[in-house]
Amino acid sequence: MANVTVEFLGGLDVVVQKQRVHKLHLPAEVVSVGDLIEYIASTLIKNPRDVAVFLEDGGVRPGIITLINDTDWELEGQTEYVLEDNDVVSFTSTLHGG
Amino acid sequence: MANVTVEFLGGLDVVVQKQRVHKLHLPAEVVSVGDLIEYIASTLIKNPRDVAVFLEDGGVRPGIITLINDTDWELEGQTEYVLEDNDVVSFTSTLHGG
Amino acid sequence: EGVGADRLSLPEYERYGRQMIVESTGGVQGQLLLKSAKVLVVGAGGLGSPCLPYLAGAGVGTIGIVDNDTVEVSNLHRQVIHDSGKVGMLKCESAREVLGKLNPNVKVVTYPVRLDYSNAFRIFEGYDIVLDCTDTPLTRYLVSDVAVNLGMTVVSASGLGTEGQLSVLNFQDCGPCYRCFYPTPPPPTSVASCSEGGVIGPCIGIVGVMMAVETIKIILGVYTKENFKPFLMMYSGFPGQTIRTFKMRGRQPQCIACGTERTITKETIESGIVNYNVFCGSRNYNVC
Amino acid sequence: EGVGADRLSLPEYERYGRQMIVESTGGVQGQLLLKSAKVLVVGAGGLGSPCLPYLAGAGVGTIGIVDNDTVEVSNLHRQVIHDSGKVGMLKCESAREVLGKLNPNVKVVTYPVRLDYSNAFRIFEGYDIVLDCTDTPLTRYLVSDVAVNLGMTVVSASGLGTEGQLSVLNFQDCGPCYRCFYPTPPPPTSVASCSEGGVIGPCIGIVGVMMAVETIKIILGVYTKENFKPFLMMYSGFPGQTIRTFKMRGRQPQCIACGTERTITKETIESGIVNYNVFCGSRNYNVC
Ligand SMILES: [Zn+2]
Ligand SMILES: [Zn+2]
Repeated sequence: MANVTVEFLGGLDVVVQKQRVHKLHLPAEVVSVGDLIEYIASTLIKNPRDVAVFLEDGGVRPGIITLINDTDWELEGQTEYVLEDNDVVSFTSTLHGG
Repeated sequence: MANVTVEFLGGLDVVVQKQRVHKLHLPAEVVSVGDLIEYIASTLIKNPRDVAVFLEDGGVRPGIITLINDTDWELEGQTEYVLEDNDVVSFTSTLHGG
Repeated sequence: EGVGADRLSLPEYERYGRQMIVESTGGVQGQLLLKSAKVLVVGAGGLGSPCLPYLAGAGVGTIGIVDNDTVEVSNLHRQVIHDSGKVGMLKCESAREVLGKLNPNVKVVTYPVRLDYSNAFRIFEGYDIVLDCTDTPLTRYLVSDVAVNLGMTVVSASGLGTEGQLSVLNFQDCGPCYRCFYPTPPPPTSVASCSEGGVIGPCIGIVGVMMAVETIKIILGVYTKENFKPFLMMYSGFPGQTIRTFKMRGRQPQCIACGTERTITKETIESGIVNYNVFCGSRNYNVC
Repeated sequence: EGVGADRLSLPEYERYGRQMIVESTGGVQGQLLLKSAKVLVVGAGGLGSPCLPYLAGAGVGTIGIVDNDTVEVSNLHRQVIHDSGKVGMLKCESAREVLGKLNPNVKVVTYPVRLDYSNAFRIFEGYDIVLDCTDTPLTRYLVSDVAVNLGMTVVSASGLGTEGQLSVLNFQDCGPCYRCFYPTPPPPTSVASCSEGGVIGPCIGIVGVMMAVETIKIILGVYTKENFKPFLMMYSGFPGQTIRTFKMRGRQPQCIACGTERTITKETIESGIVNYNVFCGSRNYNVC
């Protein structure tokens, strides 16, 4: 039911048709950020091979930072965080180039 | 009654004790941005000589850009704009250094 | 390394390869746009210093530099294209030397003159884009007015202390100009109280490099008449580093430079009827 | 120009005057802090190139540069401290030459070696701050681990394409370290799909100059144990230029590098027990 914005930064947009920002109207069963991650893997990522770029062992792949309203999800309850209307969830790959 | 944030950028904070951001709880008679400008001149600016840095002929001095919620006030009705709770009004001097 | 303007040599592919593979540059076509671009940079100081090497490095084909100042030791904390051995040398020549070594494919033209109403048209003509890296309101109005008359896009920036501002003006001859934003010049007396503000080198440096990013975007066609929205970016370095983007007014119909009934024309500028000296108070304008 | 570290000579006043009058620098006291600061920069590439001249220009007293790479033509669109005449030269020596000319007051020390577990402590010791301008996860973990063991603050940044990231790590030996943010190294195989991403010169350039701003703030004491909040800044150059600042986790008690039961120590690093080669897959990591 929540309307949330999901962003894929740091080159991670390759897994979602190069579209960095997605405005989603979530179905009722997507309640937490954990649910959202499953929803992204099953719905937003079209190419099954790309799922491994985003997920590892069911969780967000190491090297990807997850942010809820510009705050590290570690400070917000990680997967347990309950989504609210207008939340912005961002995933960013760590860049290594220098 | 409105709670607004007022910012003085681009060196303009010199007129308000070097404090860039002021969170104001406005009295009821301050309704429009025009009222706010008078309020700033009469209340926030402590040194009367500094008023001339901020105002000229009763209006905001040329060279100062006024923004309402990060948008040029020319697009928002200038002095006529009616303030709402949580509005951010920013004044920025034009910089010339290069 | 060079070949004609319509193709790239093997050494050019090698030199620009790492930027050509970035999707937003448009690959070979984008590189050819850069190669045929003519960019005029007015001022080789705190903004021009960090901007110029990135324009040359990216392969902008022709770069003009206008500056009649000479290098001083007190410039070097921020004007890092120059060096202590070049104190007393013209800044435009100092910069030309650096760019020539960085990328010999780039044609660098220098103008060791003070830009004024009588020489601006002659200098600007033939360039596509002008970068305003100057430090007085006088030149800012002049650069904008001449660019409007020649239909050139302006990347205009400034910096002081720990802050900077950047705008793209007269974009494709339909965006707002400097006078649309600032129809009335600031009174010289109003800025006295914060004179001698000084500047942190890398703070103005970031704004200079941001100018290079905007210029490259303009050349590559990232901005179009359809998607361009007038803006003013504001960088702050302290206490946290931020860029804020303000949405700005469009071209103003009543603007005397770009509006429907213009009075600022090549003729009125060159004949001295437009009085730029009104901005030339005795005050130091590098302030607020 | 130089005098002792506890005062400024007249030529130094002249050179730094325009930055000393900026209130946030703290005037003479701030300039003396810069003069006595010892900053180590690991990597003289896309980030180090624009950062180094501003550190030298500002008067950072001692600058170390670690890089065993040599200049290539394909670097020059973004590594603008070098030039075409220096192709084949060690990047650290090329940079030293430029800094020496820019500001002869600065002591520049070069380390033409590849940073690894066996030499890192020897190189880092004696410096106050280390700037991570490297381009592989291996070195990022190593720089952070060694800095934590020596109690040094790290300014860590990276860039690719049109984006960049910047963070201050192990701030005053109480902020989070690289392993607090990234406890598990990324699997080499996961980043294959966007290999060979390329980079826009001024985009990574801005991030490099931002590193100089952060370093100067750390030296000047703008950040304190009381006001410092862990952050990750993210710069994007296209389509609009933005800096976003993400609020990040603090130091993690369970972190194996900086936590309460550390296993990453000088001994385990130098003996090779900490296996940094796990990050050394065959994949190109300069990617996403
Ligand atoms: Zn206009
Ligand atoms: Zn840690």
